[in-house]
Amino acid sequence: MERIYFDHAATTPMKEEVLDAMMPYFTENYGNPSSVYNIAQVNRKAVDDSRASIAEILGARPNEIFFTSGGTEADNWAIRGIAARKGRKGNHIITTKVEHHAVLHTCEYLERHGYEVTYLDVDEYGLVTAEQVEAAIKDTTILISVMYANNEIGTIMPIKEIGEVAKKHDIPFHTDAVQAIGQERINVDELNVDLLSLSGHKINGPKGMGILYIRRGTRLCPLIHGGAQERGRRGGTENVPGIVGLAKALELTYADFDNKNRKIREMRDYLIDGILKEVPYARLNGHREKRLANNLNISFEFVEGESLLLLLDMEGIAASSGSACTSGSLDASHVMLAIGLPHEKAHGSIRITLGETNTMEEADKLLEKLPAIVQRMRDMSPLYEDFINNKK
Amino acid sequence: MERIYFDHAATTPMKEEVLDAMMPYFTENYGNPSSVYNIAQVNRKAVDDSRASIAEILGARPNEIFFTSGGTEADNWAIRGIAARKGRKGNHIITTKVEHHAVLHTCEYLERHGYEVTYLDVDEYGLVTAEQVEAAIKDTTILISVMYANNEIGTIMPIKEIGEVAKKHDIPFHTDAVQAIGQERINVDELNVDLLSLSGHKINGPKGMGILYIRRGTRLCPLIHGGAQERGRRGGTENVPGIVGLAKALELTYADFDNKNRKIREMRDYLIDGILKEVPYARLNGHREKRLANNLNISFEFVEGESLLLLLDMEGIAASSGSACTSGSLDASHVMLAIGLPHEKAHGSIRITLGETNTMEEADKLLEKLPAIVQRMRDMSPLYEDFINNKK
Amino acid sequence: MYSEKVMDHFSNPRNVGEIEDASGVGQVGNAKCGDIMKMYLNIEDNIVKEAKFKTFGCGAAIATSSMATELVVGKTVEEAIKITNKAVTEALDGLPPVKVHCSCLAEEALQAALWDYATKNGLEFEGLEEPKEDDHHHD
Amino acid sequence: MYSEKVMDHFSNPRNVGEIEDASGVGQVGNAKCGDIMKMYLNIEDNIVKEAKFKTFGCGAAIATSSMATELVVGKTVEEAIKITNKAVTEALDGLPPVKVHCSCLAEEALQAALWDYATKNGLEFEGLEEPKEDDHHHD
Ligand SMILES: Cc1ncc(COP(=O)(O)O)c(C=O)c1O
Ligand SMILES: Cc1ncc(COP(=O)(O)O)c(C=O)c1O
Repeated sequence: MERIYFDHAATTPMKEEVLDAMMPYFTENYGNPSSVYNIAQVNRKAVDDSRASIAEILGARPNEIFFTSGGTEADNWAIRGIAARKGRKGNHIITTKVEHHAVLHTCEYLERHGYEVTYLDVDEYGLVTAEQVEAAIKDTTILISVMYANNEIGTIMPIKEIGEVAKKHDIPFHTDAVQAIGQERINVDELNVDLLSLSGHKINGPKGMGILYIRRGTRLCPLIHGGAQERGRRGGTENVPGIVGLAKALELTYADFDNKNRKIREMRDYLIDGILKEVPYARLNGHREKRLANNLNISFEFVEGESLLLLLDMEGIAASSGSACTSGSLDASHVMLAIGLPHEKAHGSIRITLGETNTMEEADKLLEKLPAIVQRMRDMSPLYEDFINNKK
Repeated sequence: MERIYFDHAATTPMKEEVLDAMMPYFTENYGNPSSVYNIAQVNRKAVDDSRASIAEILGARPNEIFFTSGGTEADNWAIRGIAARKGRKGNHIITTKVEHHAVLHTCEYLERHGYEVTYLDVDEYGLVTAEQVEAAIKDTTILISVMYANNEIGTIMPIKEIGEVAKKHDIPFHTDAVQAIGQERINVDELNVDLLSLSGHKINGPKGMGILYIRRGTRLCPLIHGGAQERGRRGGTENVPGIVGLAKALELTYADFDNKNRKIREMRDYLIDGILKEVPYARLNGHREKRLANNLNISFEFVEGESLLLLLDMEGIAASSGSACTSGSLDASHVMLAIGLPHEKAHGSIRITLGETNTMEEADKLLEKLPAIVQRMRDMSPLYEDFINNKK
Repeated sequence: MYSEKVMDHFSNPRNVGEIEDASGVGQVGNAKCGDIMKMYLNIEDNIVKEAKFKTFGCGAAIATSSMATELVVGKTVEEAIKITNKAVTEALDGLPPVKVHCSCLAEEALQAALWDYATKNGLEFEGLEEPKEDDHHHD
Repeated sequence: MYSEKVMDHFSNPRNVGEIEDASGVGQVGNAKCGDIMKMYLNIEDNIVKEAKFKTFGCGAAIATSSMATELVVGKTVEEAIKITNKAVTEALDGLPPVKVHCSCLAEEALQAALWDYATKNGLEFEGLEEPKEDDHHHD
């Protein structure tokens, strides 16, 4: 069966060019970049060049780019690194209710260890405002962490405005840009961010590789102590192929960006319009415009998301309901609840996230299959039965 | 020029078989193991199978194996995870003066945050005894962390005996086995360890991959909070190719182990005897018998290690002086000072670490080149000049 | 993630539907947990003649509903009362650990339908208890 | 890590050796830092005619020693005093950041040798100071 992959927010296939770039560093140029001898020089250079290329793309300096084992580590480091700083002026952190678990669970951990965290409410589209952030600031606020774009509903936050508030109050500002990086052009200075997290595997790059951008002058403790790698701020022998692959993936992301971005956005809109037209009792979650180019998230009343996914999967279509990372959990997504969906609708949402290799034929196949699948599940649903009976 | 690699303690070339095992998971089977749909199942299975295979080799249960981004993260997690535990009975940690920086710097960080750390002295061979450990235990001791084998001088610690002491006093026991795993057979039950760190790139496996073994019932906080991966104890989308590669590397390490181990040990002894015979004013650092099969570390009086490395490098021979991770530092190695070497001898040591592809021809080349190189540097050394003048 | 049996019962669920004027109807679960099961039974001469269900829920919830209806048909009420979630799960060749609670729902829906039958007919059966409103309130 | 110039001066160091009855000798550094430099100068008619060195140290230490001896020969004492670590480093096309301190040692060894010459001959030069024992004690 021909397989259609519509879950690019969960992870993406690594591009052949990325693998090609990594290949020389697996078995051939294997030296430890920290070593003095000749054969290690090519590895050190590969790491330096990768760092420089990434810095340029983000509008940063090379020594502001730190490699991590993924977006999750970058989020943890940013938050706990600031929190652990000695001589800090307080213990208060501002974040939102819709952050990724990498941020939320880290904040909850800190709460158990004597920190105070404000989780800002979002509106029905999943948005916070810069005013909300400003209103939450206290004398003791040491960090503001607001995600660039939500991984479930694709809502894009007003990062630039929040950055201005943070700057005005001289509070370090972190943004989790893991989902945004493939869909938005990012410049750290324009955004006024001090800390920014990225992940490789969301942009057709390697898994287990991420970045924390740390603005010069931002003081934070290491999360992973060890050797002198990453200028003493993140220990561990460098994953050279991973670093090279990540830099390559980022370069490729921004090659012909506008063109690819426009196409994906068009496909997204085609699918949103098509699904809402073909399937009754469906609603789009998230904001219509302030939305990642590749994300659509739709709730189908009376049915449960996992069953829809399984039936879609039987048709060869891979999608997701909520965050793939949390599929082990039984609770409805915290994001769905935060935007005010009642539980049964929260459970009945599916997320489609597009990639640059998806085609209009694939979009049409989804539009062809989805209405019947939803109807099939509704025919089995006691909630739908009640609804129909009440209408009669 | 033909290149000879004698720095397997710094890092190792990845084996072709390891790369082959990883290849299907880069561009083809790229799904997120947490996803429900079909195409992700092969990834989930790959992760499960890898975990099971690693567990079997270590004599552990699959749910005691946790994947990390390397040995450094595993060390950090073990120590800080235990330290952060709520309701702990105290704040005292016992370790040694010769640990890797991943352990030492983590302990120093904890000291700055209100913990008490005892750094046990070692003897002239780099050994601590179980008695020393026992004598250091207090009512408040929450963790004992002693490395399995030292990365610089190759000394193997009495882990089993220390494990018995830890068990008797019911204190969690961590060992950093990053250097040992390729040279010694390891069974977690025989050793009485509760936590054990491993790294992929030291055993011809992938860089950026490690393991923390956590004995069932050992309570520790996560270091990296996030999604439900690793049963909620280590967030972050799984590095599937890395995990598969690590499992493969471990399997290959223990294939024909005794045979390979004996050969390496013979080559090591041949080199130790040869160098001490050919070069005057040289001494072996570390223990003659309680020593990793692949490690020799020799101090050459009156000369500095880096110069020796550079001259060896010009002959195509890659070796190391102290830990490659710390080459950014200017201080003499803390291990060399801990075994009581005066500074000038501490600076003048080189480490040769063998791998299974090294040949006797390569060993002979080293024996041929080294004496002249050392002499050349001595002729340039004011310390040697003083020594000769004093002898006259 | 799911066994072949589960996928079979999920994709071709047996006995989906309603029974008009059923001898017993039970609904358990709630939308918060993401699973709601409604079970209809036709009971004649103390034997379950027919079983139907409707379920809002995940793959495991639907498969266990389907399997529970299969297991119950032909049983006496006394036998039906003894059908456990364990039996349902085993008949499906097991469930992933996080999904095991779904099989509890199937057992509970069955019990609720049997309770409904018993109350309507003024009968009492050993081991049959009133469904707890607290845990899984009907909506 | 090192420039070609550094590697050239490291692998073919100029002016290695001792000068018997040198006009000035200076030794700086200590084994703790891992670098010791000893510089010998022959000075005639206020001109540095010959320079030799011995160094215990890393590649950068040896290369800067070598370069410093090259730079100093032919200079007047006044000019020699003005040779800075920056000049030595630049003549080597730079050094890695962690190694820059080695070039300080070369400057200091030169100053120490010039100071020795000045004291022996009862001369005073502007800008020439006694080497600090604290920082880099002779052993
Ligand atoms: C003893 C020891 N522990 C920990 C580490 C760190 O391992 P990694 O480089 O995988 O972070 C190393 C090697 O660098 C080591 O030799
Ligand atoms: C918004 C967001 N933050 C962080 C992460 C974690 O990234 P990684 O899987 O690289 O640890 C993800 C994806 O899982 C994400 O979507």
